[in-house]
Amino acid sequence: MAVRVQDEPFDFGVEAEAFARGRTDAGAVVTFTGIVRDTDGTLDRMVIEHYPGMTERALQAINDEATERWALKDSLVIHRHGELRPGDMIMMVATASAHRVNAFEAAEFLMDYLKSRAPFWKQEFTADGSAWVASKTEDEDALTRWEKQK
Amino acid sequence: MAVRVQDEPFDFGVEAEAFARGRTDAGAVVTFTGIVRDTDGTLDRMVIEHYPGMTERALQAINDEATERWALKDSLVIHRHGELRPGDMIMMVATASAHRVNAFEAAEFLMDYLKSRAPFWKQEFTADGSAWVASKTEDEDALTRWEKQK
Amino acid sequence: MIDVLYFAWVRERIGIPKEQVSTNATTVDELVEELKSREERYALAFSDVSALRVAVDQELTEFSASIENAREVAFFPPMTGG
Amino acid sequence: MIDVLYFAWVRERIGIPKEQVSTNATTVDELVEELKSREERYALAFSDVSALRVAVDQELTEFSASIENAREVAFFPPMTGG
Repeated sequence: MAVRVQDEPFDFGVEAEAFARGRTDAGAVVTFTGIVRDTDGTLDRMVIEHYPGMTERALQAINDEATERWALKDSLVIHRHGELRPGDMIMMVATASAHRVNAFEAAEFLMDYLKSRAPFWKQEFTADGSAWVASKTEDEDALTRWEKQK
Repeated sequence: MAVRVQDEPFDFGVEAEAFARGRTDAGAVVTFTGIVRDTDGTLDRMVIEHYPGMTERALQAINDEATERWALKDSLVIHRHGELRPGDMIMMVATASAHRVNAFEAAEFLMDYLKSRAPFWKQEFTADGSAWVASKTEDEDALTRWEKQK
Repeated sequence: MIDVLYFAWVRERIGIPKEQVSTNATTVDELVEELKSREERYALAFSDVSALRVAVDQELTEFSASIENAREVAFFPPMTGG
Repeated sequence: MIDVLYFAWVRERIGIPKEQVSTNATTVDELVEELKSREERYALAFSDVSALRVAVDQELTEFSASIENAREVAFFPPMTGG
């Protein structure tokens, strides 16, 4: 049930393998990875600002709730801050459960809450200057799915 | 858009990393891994039988449909057959999309169809003998979700 | 002549994974009736076809499906992959 | 005295990431009114609080929330992590 907030890159393959390896208690492992996109080839870099202290607390609270609601055997959240380049991995979540539906739902829940409730802000730098990434209404709306279910 | 059916183990970490690495076209990568469970510590081994020829065709057809319905940038299905031990990885799917909702849904679709439409049969061996794993009504029911949506 | 394949516990009950069958059956249902009339082990394996699945030329289909021009028919229990 | 933190474009508009504020405000709303009356850059940053989020002692909350006994109030735009 680990949460890590870090400036350094993480190795998705190593983390995913270590998370899944040798489990005999959980038949289903789901991972999600967010990658810096550069759809039109103009992005130089992305800088992610965060709120030290609150970030860890918020992620831990989201992770605790997921663990409780879906009876997870294990979970992992890693989120980077600082400077990233196109193709770099921004973050990952992983969930382990006895059944695939729980592993999928918990991972989606973690992502939806992390998007709108963890204090990270993305700024994109191109040759033309910089811009803060705008939040999406659909991301806020995604949370209602989990409220209704509860 | 690869499909692999194999007797040999696969390295989940290496596959997941290679699938996600350096993508600048897809911000979201989801993986699912199925692991041999041994809930009460009695399982010696699992043997997975399959239908050579049809297996590859069925997986390819499911994969093609997922790619089309969710506009995936990439996808991967690996499924083992033969003898496996508790903790061994049975199979994995991976999906890459511009948006997380598509990546999640496509991975769930792949899993749901693979469970009930790809010709694999699991047999469990314990000290007491062997038994074919029974199919679950809920797995068949899971498919209706995707029919309605279409 | 048509190849008939059996998997999982259907294979175990019938005792062989594959055989060549000479038949005039035009549908899967008719083929099943022919096989059941052969021997007890077939009758047992096909006693409840609602518990079985069938593929004709490696495509899942219904028991009412035609097998005219088919090369291969396979019988098996519901799949349990993943 | 209370620590007031600013993140992302709120930080850019106000020009500093953090400051100590001496205030009699009992709610976030009252604190915002005090800050807006100080200088143009605050008035600009807080011109539309519906576009902002607030955390009191590192917990997300409403602008009507109490800040009595609070050590730290943070203002920022909607989050865009993940």
